[in-house]
Amino acid sequence: MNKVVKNPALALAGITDGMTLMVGGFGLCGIPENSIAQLVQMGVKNLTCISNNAGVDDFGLGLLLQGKQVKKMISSYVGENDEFERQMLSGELEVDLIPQGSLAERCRAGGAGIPAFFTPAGYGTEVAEGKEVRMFNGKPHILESALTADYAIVKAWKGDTEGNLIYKATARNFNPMMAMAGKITIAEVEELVPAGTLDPNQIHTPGIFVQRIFKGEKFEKRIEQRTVRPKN
Amino acid sequence: MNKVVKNPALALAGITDGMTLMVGGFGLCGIPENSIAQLVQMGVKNLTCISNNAGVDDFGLGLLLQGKQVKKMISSYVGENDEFERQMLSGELEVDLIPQGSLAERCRAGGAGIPAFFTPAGYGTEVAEGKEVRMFNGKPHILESALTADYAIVKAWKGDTEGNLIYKATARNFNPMMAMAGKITIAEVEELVPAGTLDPNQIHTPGIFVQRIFKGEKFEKRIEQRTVRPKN
Amino acid sequence: MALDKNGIAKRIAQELQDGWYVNLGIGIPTLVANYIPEGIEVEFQSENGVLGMGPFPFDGEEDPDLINAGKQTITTRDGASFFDSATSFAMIRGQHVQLTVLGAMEVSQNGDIANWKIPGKMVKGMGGAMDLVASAENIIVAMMHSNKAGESKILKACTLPLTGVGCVKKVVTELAVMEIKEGKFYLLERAPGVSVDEIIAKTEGDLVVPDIVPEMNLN
Amino acid sequence: MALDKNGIAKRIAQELQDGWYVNLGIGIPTLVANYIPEGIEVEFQSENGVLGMGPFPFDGEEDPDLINAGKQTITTRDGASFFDSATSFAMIRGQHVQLTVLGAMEVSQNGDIANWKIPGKMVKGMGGAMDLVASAENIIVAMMHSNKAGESKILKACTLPLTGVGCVKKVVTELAVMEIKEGKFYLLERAPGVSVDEIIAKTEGDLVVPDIVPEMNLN
Repeated sequence: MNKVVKNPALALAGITDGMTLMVGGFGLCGIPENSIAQLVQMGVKNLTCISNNAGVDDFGLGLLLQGKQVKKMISSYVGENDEFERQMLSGELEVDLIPQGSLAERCRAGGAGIPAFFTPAGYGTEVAEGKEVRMFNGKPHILESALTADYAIVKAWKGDTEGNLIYKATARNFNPMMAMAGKITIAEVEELVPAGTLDPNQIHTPGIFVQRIFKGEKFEKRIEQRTVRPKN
Repeated sequence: MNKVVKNPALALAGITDGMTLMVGGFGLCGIPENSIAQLVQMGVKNLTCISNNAGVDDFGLGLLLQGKQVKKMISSYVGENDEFERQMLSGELEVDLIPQGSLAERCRAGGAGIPAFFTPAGYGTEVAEGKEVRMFNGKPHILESALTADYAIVKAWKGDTEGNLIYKATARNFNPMMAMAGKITIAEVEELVPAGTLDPNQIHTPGIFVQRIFKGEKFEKRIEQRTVRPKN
Repeated sequence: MALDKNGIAKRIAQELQDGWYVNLGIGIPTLVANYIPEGIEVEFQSENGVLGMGPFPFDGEEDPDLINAGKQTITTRDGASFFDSATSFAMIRGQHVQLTVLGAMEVSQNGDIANWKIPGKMVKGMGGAMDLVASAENIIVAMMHSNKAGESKILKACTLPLTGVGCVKKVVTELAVMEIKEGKFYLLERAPGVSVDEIIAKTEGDLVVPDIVPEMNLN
Repeated sequence: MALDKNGIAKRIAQELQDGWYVNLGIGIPTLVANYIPEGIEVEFQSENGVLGMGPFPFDGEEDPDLINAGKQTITTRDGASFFDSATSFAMIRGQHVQLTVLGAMEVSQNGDIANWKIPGKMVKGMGGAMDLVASAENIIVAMMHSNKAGESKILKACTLPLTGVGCVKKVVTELAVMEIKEGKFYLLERAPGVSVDEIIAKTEGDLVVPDIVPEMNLN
């Protein structure tokens, strides 16, 4: 079941104006860089992007914001992106801010066929407005619904020809749940190996969740907050 | 944060009559054999056991049934155990049969602080009796609640002193979710290694979910349905 | 002549499409894996936590840690993966599995299925069947047309406790291939040498019979 | 004298108990990791998917794939593990993390906290804060007693959009340690050299002051 495509253009074929995309990553960590560059090149507009962050002004999803390709962002934290904040405060950009854990769980729910679940997060805040509240174990919870996307675009460390994926360190973050929740899921990987190479015990995302896979040409992997201690 | 205990007796200390236990495994695959033997020896009674299966008559949880130690079983499939069926049909044993996917998800929910979720499984059947029904995407779903346990007892292949676990093949099954859902989680492992030995990318159950860990003395690993093809 | 279990499996295997992920239930469905048509590739999922099942192991090479949902020892193919039960049912509930094949005690003309319990007599539990039938878009039931007493199991309404409601799309028995739609069974094919009259006689549910009912082609 | 940020972190570190899993928010809370009392062992969780965080990397050894929730490059200790965001918040929501330390713009006497939004001015998003405060049994807020304009941030009621309701149990500022219970702030300790009068003056919320308010011991 070979799912390999040659390049980002073939991988992202079918994405058109107005679609909903999930994009993996946390800040600039574990983002599908090559696919984002391709989205910029394709010039698709009016996208709804579900992604924990919005990148920085000149990298990650920030590039789509710069090009005014995004109609709506669904995120938990956008603090590192001035252009985002500007577009949001001016009303150019629709923004749905969601608690990070609810965002992760809503993506997983979307992939797992769970249409809704109760969580305590956000009770008593703006996030709960219009949502059903119910007590469990003496504590109020709100009902949150599943999220899905026309396309999910994720970044993995290693992948095989069947679409099995392994992530590295904290570059895993939202990628596995988003891979589950895309109607079509596209994976870009640093290393692409034949099926049978990866240990079946150690697959993070089973290939069933991935429809297309390609080897990214180049990964810049920018660091947002370089923090170090001096070598003695 | 050393969580190692020397033997099953120390690992299971604190389990008393009337408690609710989760026990990992699927059939006889991936079951905590040494802990079950210890429960038999302890003679604790009136247990509520949450486990996908009930073992066979003379192995796995079947041993607890034989000793009449179990008041109630919460399972999805009990087909391979005659004593179970006898006790259930005679009314000696309370049984709550749950769709396997709902059982798995309810354990995960218990561990993840999700008190309830909607699923389509069981709608229109006995399982849905008394449960809230709601339509999502034009399809009826029922509300299922989280499961937790006083103690969860799981079996892993490798574990480290911090309680990180790695499972082998399909012996993983319910163990990871049950590890999440126990107020106290006990892991028995085939191989116990120092912290730092296992690759942090490849941990199936992070140590935060495990309170006590011990190396099982002996694993019989009975096969329920030995199916083979002849060597040519 | 009525098909045997392998014949039923062989006919169902013709429904497989290239690139599909497939879940096979215990019993006849398991046999489907032996008849994958040439030129297509499918992956088998088992709900206890494996994708990419291969054939049974060679004698002496069984691994007790590697079984399918029927608790049978199995092997894996290149590209296989293991996962926990919650993830496994995420695949099923989330409709990532394209075809589910399972057995049944009864099927009704509105697509209800009963296959887990005979009150007071047999209670094995539903296992993963309720999740599978509630979620799968494409369910084929593999079953015998009648029970041992000769009573039809292809019914107007199920008499046993249900596993799922309005979910079965297709039924393959030793006698016939039937589609379920608009509250009726539609006879699509008959087993080689089996008469339409025999199928009508053994079907309690409403059966729509076209003028020409082709024989299954099992070659 | 009022504490600096490190002083606040040092005082909070005294609350750590052996064997705890701890989540530290961005800002002052991050500094708590530098002051773990001798003889106790704690593990730090970061909600982007790591357990067992170590110190910052040596210059030149940063790994862009290894960051904390503040997007800072980090290292891991022996026994660390990585996991996805859903599992990470399963740990948090499921109350497997024993202590959460986070910053705040405002805290009220019934335990409400606001730390994610200033309408029309600043909208960074709540990140994981709403999940953390809604779930943690044990939340300590690390914050300054007043804002830059000199107005108290220890209030009868929050004026900014809330992050969570009735969840904060303890507040440590540059001036004081306060417990929140029964709808009031209880003054437990004052910073070395800081007068009770100054704390009273800078606290807008109802403050219960005992006869003797010990100084923090930061040695």
